[in-house]
This record gives sequence, structure tokens and C-alpha cells, in this order.
Amino acid sequence: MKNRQEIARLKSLKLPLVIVIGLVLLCVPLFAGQFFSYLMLTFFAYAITVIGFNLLFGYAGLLSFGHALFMAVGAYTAAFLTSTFALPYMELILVAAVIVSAILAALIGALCVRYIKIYFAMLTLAFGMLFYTFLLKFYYLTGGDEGMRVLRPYLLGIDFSGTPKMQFLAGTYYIYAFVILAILTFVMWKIVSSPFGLCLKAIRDNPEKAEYLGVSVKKYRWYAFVISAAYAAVGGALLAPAVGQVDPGLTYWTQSGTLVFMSLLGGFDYFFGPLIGGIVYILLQNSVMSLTSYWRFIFGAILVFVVIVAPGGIAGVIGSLVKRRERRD
Amino acid sequence: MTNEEGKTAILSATDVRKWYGGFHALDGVSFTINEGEFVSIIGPNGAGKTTLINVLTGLVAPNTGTVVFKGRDISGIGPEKLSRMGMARSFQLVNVFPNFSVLEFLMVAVVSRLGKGTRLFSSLLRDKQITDGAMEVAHLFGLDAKKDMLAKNLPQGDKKMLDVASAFALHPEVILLDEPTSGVSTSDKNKIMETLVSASKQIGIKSILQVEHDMDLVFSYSDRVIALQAGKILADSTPALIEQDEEVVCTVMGKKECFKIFSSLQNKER
Amino acid sequence: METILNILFSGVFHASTLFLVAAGLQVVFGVQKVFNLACGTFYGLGAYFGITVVKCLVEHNFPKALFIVPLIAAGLALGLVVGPIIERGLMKFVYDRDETFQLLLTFGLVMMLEDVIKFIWGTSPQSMGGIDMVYGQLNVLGATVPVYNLVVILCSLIIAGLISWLLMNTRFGRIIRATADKREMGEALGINMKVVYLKVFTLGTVLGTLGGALVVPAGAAVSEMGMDLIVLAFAVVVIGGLGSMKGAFVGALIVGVLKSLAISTYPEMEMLTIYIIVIAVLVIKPQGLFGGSRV
Amino acid sequence: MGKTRREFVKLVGGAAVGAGMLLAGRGKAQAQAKPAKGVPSGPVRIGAMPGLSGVIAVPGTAAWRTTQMWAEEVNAAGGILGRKVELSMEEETTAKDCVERFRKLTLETKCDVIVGLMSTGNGLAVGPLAEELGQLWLAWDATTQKGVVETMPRTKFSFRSTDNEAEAIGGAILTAKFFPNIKTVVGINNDYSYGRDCWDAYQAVLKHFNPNVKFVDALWPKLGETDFTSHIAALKKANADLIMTSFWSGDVPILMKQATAAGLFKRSKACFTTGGGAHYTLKKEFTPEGIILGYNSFYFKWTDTWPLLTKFVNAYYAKYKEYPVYETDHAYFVLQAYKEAVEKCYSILGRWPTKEEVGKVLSGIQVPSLSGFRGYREDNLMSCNFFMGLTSHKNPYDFVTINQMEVLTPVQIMKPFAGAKLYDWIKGWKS
Repeated sequence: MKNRQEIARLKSLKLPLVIVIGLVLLCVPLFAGQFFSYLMLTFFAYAITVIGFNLLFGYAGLLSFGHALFMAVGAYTAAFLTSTFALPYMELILVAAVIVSAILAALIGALCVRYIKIYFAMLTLAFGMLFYTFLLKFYYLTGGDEGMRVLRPYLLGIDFSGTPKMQFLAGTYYIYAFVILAILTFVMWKIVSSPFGLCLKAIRDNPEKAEYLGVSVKKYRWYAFVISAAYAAVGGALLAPAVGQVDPGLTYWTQSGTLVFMSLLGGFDYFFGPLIGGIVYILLQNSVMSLTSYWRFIFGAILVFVVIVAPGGIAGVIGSLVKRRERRD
Repeated sequence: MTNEEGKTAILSATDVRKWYGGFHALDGVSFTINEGEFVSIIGPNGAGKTTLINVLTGLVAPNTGTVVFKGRDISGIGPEKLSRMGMARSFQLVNVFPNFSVLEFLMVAVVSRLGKGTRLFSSLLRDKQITDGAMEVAHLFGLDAKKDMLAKNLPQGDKKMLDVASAFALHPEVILLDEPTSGVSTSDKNKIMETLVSASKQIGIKSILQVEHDMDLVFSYSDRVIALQAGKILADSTPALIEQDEEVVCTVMGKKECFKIFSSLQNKER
Repeated sequence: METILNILFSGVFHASTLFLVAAGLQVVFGVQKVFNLACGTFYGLGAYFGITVVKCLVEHNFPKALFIVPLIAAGLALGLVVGPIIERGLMKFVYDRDETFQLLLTFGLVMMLEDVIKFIWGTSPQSMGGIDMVYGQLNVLGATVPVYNLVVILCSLIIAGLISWLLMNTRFGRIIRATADKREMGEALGINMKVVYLKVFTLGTVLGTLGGALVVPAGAAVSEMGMDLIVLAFAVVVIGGLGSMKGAFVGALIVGVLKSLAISTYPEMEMLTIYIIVIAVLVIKPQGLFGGSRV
Repeated sequence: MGKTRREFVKLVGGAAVGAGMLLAGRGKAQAQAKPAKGVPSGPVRIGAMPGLSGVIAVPGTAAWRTTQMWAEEVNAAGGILGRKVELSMEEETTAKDCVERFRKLTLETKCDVIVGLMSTGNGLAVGPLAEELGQLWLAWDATTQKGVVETMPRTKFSFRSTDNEAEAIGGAILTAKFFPNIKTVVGINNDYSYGRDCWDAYQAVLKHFNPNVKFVDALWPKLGETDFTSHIAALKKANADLIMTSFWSGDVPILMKQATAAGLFKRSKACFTTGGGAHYTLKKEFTPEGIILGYNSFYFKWTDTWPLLTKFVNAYYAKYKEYPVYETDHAYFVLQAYKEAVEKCYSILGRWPTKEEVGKVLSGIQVPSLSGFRGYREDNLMSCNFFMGLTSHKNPYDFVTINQMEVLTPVQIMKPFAGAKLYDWIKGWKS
């Protein structure tokens, strides 16, 4: 029974903590510079992507090495709607991104979820690279290597073109992105604590047994694939207006590696792990890239270190520290 | 569906054959399980018992022959669909979700029984139907005190129980148990069998088919015993008759054990 | 005829280096179940190191015509040094982990080694000049083929032969085949798996570095060569079947010749064709053409 | 984090300045490092964004080296109006990261000017950003305009490079001049916008001079390809009189080598419009004489009468044991243009100018750069000469140089103003 109380205590502690951190994040533009706010803005986009990615990786146990594809789908949707079709409504962009990515993911996923582990990783990698070559090759459609411009979207139907860009990004757009992140985080929390989430975890732990318990393993993997793709597309669609330009580099396989890196760094066994990983990755990249031109070496070394020494990621380390402390108490 | 003895057939195999290369794991097996029966399958190692279970649960498709469950051919249908049709199984080797607590483990089965697996946004823990369903089974198998323990941290016997309990939590009509007492100390075996029988009554399981090595258990709990040898049915009868059948007992238990039993019998007769 | 021969020769030449790298990938995957993303980087390392060694020797009046000897030696030596360092220093810690971690470890290696190359050799392309031309050209039915390219093809074939001999006729080969099927098998037979893994990973590394060293006289070493190759090597092993040596051989031939063919008939489709075939193979026959037969 | 980093840069910058002063102090009299009247006392912060990995690493490295050399030299001579120059480097990678780094240099590091970038895609991303942020951006190579389309007609803060197609146009002019008798041409260009635009422009111009020429095939290896044996088989199959390529990076020596090894140049002439991008890797052993080779806007050996060039090439070689490539002059010019624009503003205003003021003066400026005078046109496009000629083995190096060198002026190879239509402009030429 003591165990239960402790869990309850932890849970009651967790929610206020999340709310406080969320409020601090929301208020960043008030006390930090515009650049830091911009970094946080990119973090929001990546956070949405990795939180969806982790449904697949952490919960369903499927390592996708081509997930940047869906981020690019979202980003290119934003580019097409704002530049080509002159429909700069952010809500429309988000909905379109979700629909396009869901359809694409439904097709790709139907093939991919038949495989697991290394085969799944390779198949998704192949699809990511196929999309990459597609973006490069069909340049009259996608702008090829140069990519496409993403114009400033209307938020809730309001045109903010009067506001200077940085003020827009660190102000209205920042709040907009934050709210979407908050909503999608909450939705994901609901998903992982739903019967569906339980079944996914069951599949990850032991797919054979899950099947005997009547869980449609492939179908559920497929659902997870589609959901995570939709999240990535929303992330990409939010990132694109902030950057102002999309290019095929977004879907190169090393970009997908970055998403895996973030999840692993933060700890994919924990709900908030990938978020921690995302923020640490972005801040780290920001400072390390300025320090040395050999920043890839440092990042590679960090990845190797995490894999060997702390496979639970930052959240895992914190978790075990908390546990040790509790045991001492 | 009702056969001549007034019993309702629920699961039947007709001339099932399964071979792997040149090796005939099942070589023309036919039998019928009726509602309300507790059937044990016995046989020496390699007689084809586990292959038979795998064929019956639709995991492996037979090369020839049919398996009919509730009037439908289920050869190769796959475990997931079968579980929804009302057949569940447990495993010879412990087969659990290592990182799940006992309660979560059972909830997976309950969720699937209630068809709530695709509920993406409803809260699992607030759904009384699910939690109560899981608690009920945990209670039946005496696991309620350990409901928050992780499966991987349970003692071996409890792991086994949990595996069996999860099959029961599906509320199947027929349950196939692959050596439910293997790896459990002799003293606990009877307790497990008692639990199984009473749980199946509570839940309303119609028939139990089990593979079992312990002859005492087989003879004391089964309504019927099917003896397999080299992929063929050697005998299919009541425990009382099987017990007397020297050939069967000798095949299943080995010459030495057999000699002990029958020599004493013969001595008595003399 | 000339055209067909030209396409074939260039395809096979490309295939021969692709085979070496893919074979390195396969042997490591077959035994250790590690999909080594860094195999392309080993290839790049081998190329740079090969140039450095040969250039240094030629400057000290080493006979140009014999450059192939120190070149091969350089490729071998580098693999024999780098392989064990990485295996003992990094890989051994993750063998009992999920294969996801192993994949990510090699991804980390790719990032690190890329900068190591940049640190040592800078960003300028490195070449040996026209050293490969000392072997001249050969005229086959109207097609002009550089003899050095044939030498590379020959070397690759010899190495392929050596590997299959190693696998079929030596104790080490039997151990590899046994452990490729079942890891426990090796342990059950009382084999020191630590040593086997060390040897296998080193073999995989040597194949990569050797491939890089062999190809570089015909081209130049550039910083992006490893990244470029890993995607192709990946295509080879998927088409041929993960873990299968025969698969690496046939897969490399398919990718090499197909690439060559696409370039001379419909150049726009070059990479697209390869990805589409990869996906088709994964969908239709996920174990690849030779996935059933191990190593 | 930002603060410590700035301190770090200060340390490094300080060390560089110190070293520079020591070196300079030996020779001439040390210039006073004291800001002029009306000039802020802190250093001038210059952000540089070189590409240091992948295909852009070769020119990127050269440009970054040049930037550092320039800064040392200027600091040794007292800086800009007495203010020291302090460099902040951020690597050019993907468009997304470039935008981020550009913002960082502007908002965090508070750079007075940002130089750099090479990829057109990155230029298209950063160009509008520079205008939005009001940050001076002097591009090395990354264009926001292509000869074919103009994406940013009127810029105030973005100072752009020459049109992408300039070299291809020059290459075609020289092809018509040197090889008037060719009948068939095959192209091999990288499969991306620069390669495609170059091939289109080359065809249009050559057709203009030589209406009977046939373009028999076009090959499109992807950017970063390192093995061309298959492409060479296809080139052989095409069996054309001339091979045209706009390769400019590490792929140039590989293509040259493999083509020579396969005996391709026995039959065909060639035009490497941009091959001088890594000219010291084109060794004599495998590079034939008499093919057209373009050095872009900088030729390390074009004259001995321009001391700036000779001095720089010697200093560069002494320091890095490599000869400078075309990107060095882009890098040198943008910095020199900035410095002189600031000084010009100061002479008028008597104080340190704003970014907008510097931008106004930069429009139409002409400054002495490494390869002669260079400038910005009124539409803020760089205008400079391009160097092209026929390869020759008659030199003391182990690589080829060019003779019969032609200096192609911007008037010849760049359309007259940013909004003009490239192909209409070409059609309007006199034959």
C-alpha cells in the first residue's frame, strides 16, 4: 500500500511541476532575448515531432529512421499553401499537414509495420530517402535543392504582416506554437494512458503474447505510425514559417537520426523524456556549434556516451536518482 | 452440433497432419472436444503435443486436415482472431510482459475482451469496467496482493499463474493450457489445479484442454485423456480406462516408471 | 557492343568496391547482429590513409608500378588497428542491448569519424595524381578500360574468394556460420565469443578500409565519400539479404550494373530506381534475395 | 551561455589580434589602435558563415581562411577606423540551421555585418531574413537570384553574388571562340539547380553563336557523387565532340581522372566552366592540355602587376601549403567592400554609420580586390571579372594552369539588371 501512496504523491507532484515549467516556457519572451525565444520556438516544433515519434519508438518499440519525412511533409505543406496557393491560414495548414501526412503514413505504414526492429528501421530509412530524392528531382514542383519560400501565415484568420518578423515570432507566433504544443502534449498524454496506449506497450514488451491476448499487433502499430506521422507533420508545419524556407535537407537520413538522438538523449522510456532531449539537444547544438567547427565529433561522442553509459537518457538518470533518494528516505 | 451422446461439440480436429521437412509432428490426428469437458493431452517428449496446441490455436496451419471451432474452420487463422472468437491459451515457457505490473498485464486482456483497444482518448485507470475486470481475475488467481509488482520481479510460480490468469481474463469459451504446472513445485501443483478449475467455473469457461506431464494431476482432474505418440493418437478415453492401459502408461511415463506401477498391480492380482 | 561493354565494366567496377563495403556490413551483421552505419566511414578512412601512405612512399622513390602493394597493406593495416579499437573501446559495451542501441552507436561513430577525417586531412580533395595510369589502358572489343579498374575488380574477386574459403574451410569460418544462425550455439560449444566478435568486427572494418584504399587511385578522396556510400551499401544488403555474403555479392552486382545502366539510358532515374528496388525487395521478399541462407 | 561564449570569442580574437600586431610590428610602424572620433570603442563584429563539410567544404574552407587572414591584416593596420575586427564563425549547414545561426549572429552576437554562405538554397532562406532583420549580409556565393528568375528584386541589406549562370555563359562564349567546328555536345552537370541552370544557359548561348550544334545527351549525377565510371561509359556512348560540365568541387579531379583513364579526351574536347574551383587538384598527369577551364572570378596567377594578388597568394600558400581558390576573392572582396563603405560613410557623416547607411554606400561601390577592381552594381549584385582559358602544362606546378586566358567582364556574361529576362537578353546579342 505504501507503494501506492508514493505513486500518488509523485503524481500529485508531477502535475504542478509540469504546469510551472510550461508557464516558464510560455513567459520566455518576457525575460529572454529574441534569439533565445526563437530557439524555444524551434524547440516547440521539434517537441511536437519527437513526442509523436516516441509513441512509435518508446511505446510501440519501433525505431523509425525515416521520420524526418513526415516533418518535411508538414513543412512543404506550409510552403505550398502559403507560397503556391496563397492560402496562408495556419489552421488550414495544420489540418492539411495532418491529412496529407496521415494518408502518406497510412500507405507507407501499411507496408512498414509488417516488419520490426532493424528491418523496420531500414524500410523507413528507404522511404525517407525516396522522398528526399523525390523532392530533389521534381524541382518544378518542389524547387529542388533550393526548396520553397514559406510566407508568414495568418493566425486565427488574422494577418500579422504589420508586425516586424522577430516580434511576430517571439510574440504571437510563439504563443500560438506553445498552445499547440500544450494541446498536443495533453492529447498524447491521453493516448498513452488510454487502453490503446496500454496495448502498444504490451506489443513492445512481447508481441507474441499480446497477439494471444487478442491485441491486433499490426493494426495497432499502424495506428501508432499514422499518429506519430501526423505529429511530425504538425511539428514541421510549425517550424517552416519560423525558418521561412523549406529544403530537401529536412528529410535526409541524418535528420531522422537527429529525432532518434533527441528521444534517446532525453530518455524514450519516459513520457517527458523526448521533450527534455529536444530542449537539451537544441541548446547544446546552439552553443557547441559556435564553439568549434568540430561540433559533429562532440555530438557523436555524446550519442556514444549516452548509448553506452546512460541508455535511459537524462530522464532515466533523474529517475534513478530520485528512486535512490527515496530509498534512502 | 450435438453429437449422438447428447453433448455439444465445440472444438474438433479432423485428420490433422503437420510435417516439418521429413519429420511428421502430427500424423493424422482426429478428435472432438465437447462443451463442459476437461481434456488432458499426454504423451512423451516429441509426441507432438505442443505442435497440436499450436495448430489448434491457429498459430500454425496444418498441412492437411481441418480444425473446426464453434462450427468454423480456424486452420491458420492466427491467435489474435481466435482469441476474439473465444479461445485462449497459456504457454509452457513463461510468456509475460516483463515490464508490466500484474494489474496492467491483466488489463491488456480485459481491454481486448471488451473491445476497447482502439479507445485512444479514454482514461484506462478511470474505466471501472477494465480495472474491475482485471482485479476480478487477479483475485481468482490470488494475485491481488501483488497487483503492483512488475511481472519480471515475480517469483517463477507467480509468473506462470499470471500467464494463465491473463488467458482467463479473456473469458474464453475454450482454454488451452500448455503444461500449466511445469516448473512448479509438486506441493503447489494441486493448488494450481484447484484454482484453475474453480476459476474456470466462475468465469464460465466451457472446456479446458491441457497438456500435462504429471499423471496424478491428469488422472484426478480430467474428464478425458488423449494420449499422443509420434504424432498419432494412441488412446482417447476416460482417465480410469487410460490408467489401466499398460501400453499408454508405458509410452508416456517411460519403461522404468511403468514397470513399477504395473508390477505392483500384477503382484496384487497374484 | 562497345556501349554494352562500357556499361558492364563500369557497373562491375562500381560493384566491386560496393561489394567490399557491403561484405563488411554483412559479416558484422551476420554474427553480431549490428547494422554498422559506420562502414561507409571506414571506406573513407581507408581512402585517405591509402593516399597518405602511397604518396609518402612515392616521394621516397618507391617504384610507382608497385604502388598497389603498399596500398593494400595500408588498407589492411588501418582496418586492423581501427577495428579492434572501436570493438574493444565501444561496441563491446552494447552487445547485450537492444539492436536499436547498436545502430545508434554506429550513428554516433559516423559523426565522430567524419570530423576525425576533417581534422587530419582537411577539406580539400586528396588524390594520388595519375598513379593508376601507370598500368595503362586495355582495348576490349572497342571499349577502352583502364587496367587499374580491372585490377580493382580482380582484387575484389580474390577477396570474395578468400572470404568464402575462410567461411567454408576454416575453424573460424565454421564458428562464424554457427554463431550467425544462433548466438547461443557458439557459447554452447564453449567458444570464446569475445574473441570471435573482435575478429569479426575487425574483418568487417578491414573490408571497408580496403575497399576505400583500392578505389581511391582511380578517383580522389573527398570528405563526403563515406556518407555517399553508406546509402548504396545499405541498398546492396537489403537487395541481397541481410547477413548473407552471397547476397552482398549479387546485390552489389545488381546495384552497380543497374546504376550504370540507368545513367546511360535514363540518368534522371538513377537514385530513384535504386530506392524503388530496395522498397520493392523489402515488401515482396523482406529477407532479400539470399536472406534465407546465412552468411 | 551566450555570455561565456562571447568571452571565449574575445579570448580567441584577442590572441589573434595580438599575434597579428606582433607580426605587423616587425615590419612597418605599428598603426595606432585607437578609434577615430565619433566611433564607438568596442570591436567591429563580423559574422562569417563558411561551409566546412560536404561538397561546399573546399571553397568554404578557403573563404574562411581568407576571412581570417584579412582580419589579421586589418587589425594589424589598426582595424576599421581604429576599431578592431572581431570574427564570429558559424558553420553553414542546412537552410534551417543557417537561418538559426544567422539570427544568432544578428541578435545574440550583435554582428555589424555577416559575410558568407554558398548554397543557393541557403541564400534564398537567409536573403529575406537579412531584409527582415535589417542585417547587412554580404554573400560569397549564395545567390538569391538566378539568371532565370529573380526572387528578391530590391534589397537594402542583402548584397548578393553574381548570377549562377555567369560561368556557363562565359564557357559557351569561349567554346564558340576556341572550338568553332564542334557539332555535338554532351553535358554532365550535378543534379541540382546550379547544374541545371548552367546547362540551360550554356546551350542557349552556344546555340546563339553556333546554330548547328547538337546537344546529344545530358547526364545528371547527384551532388556529392564520387565515382563517375558509369557516367563515363555513358559519355563514351554519347560520342560527342565536346563534353561540358559545371562541376566545381571535389568531383572535378575525379571526373577528370576517370575520363582521362578511360581515354575520353582522345576523342572529345571539354569545357569545365567552373573546374578551377579546386584547380590545384587537377594534376598534369591526368589533365590534358587544351581544354577550356574556368576559374570563376579569381585566377591565382593572372598577372604580376597587381601586387595585392601576388602578396596574397604567397602569404596564403606559405600559411596553408595550398593555392587559394575562387572563393577567396569573394571572401576578400566583401570584407574590403564593407571596410571601405564604412570609411566612406565616416568621411561624410563624421560618425560610425548605421547598417542602412553602409548598405546605401555599398550599392555601386568599387574597391580593389585580389583580382582587380570589383564592385556591387546598383541592384546590389556583385560584379566582377571571370577568368577562363585553355589548360596548359607549361608551368612550374604539378597541376595545370591556363593560357590564352580570357577575362570575361560582367557586361559580357551577366544580364544587365536583376529583373531582366536572361534568355531574352541572350537573344538580343549581336552574333
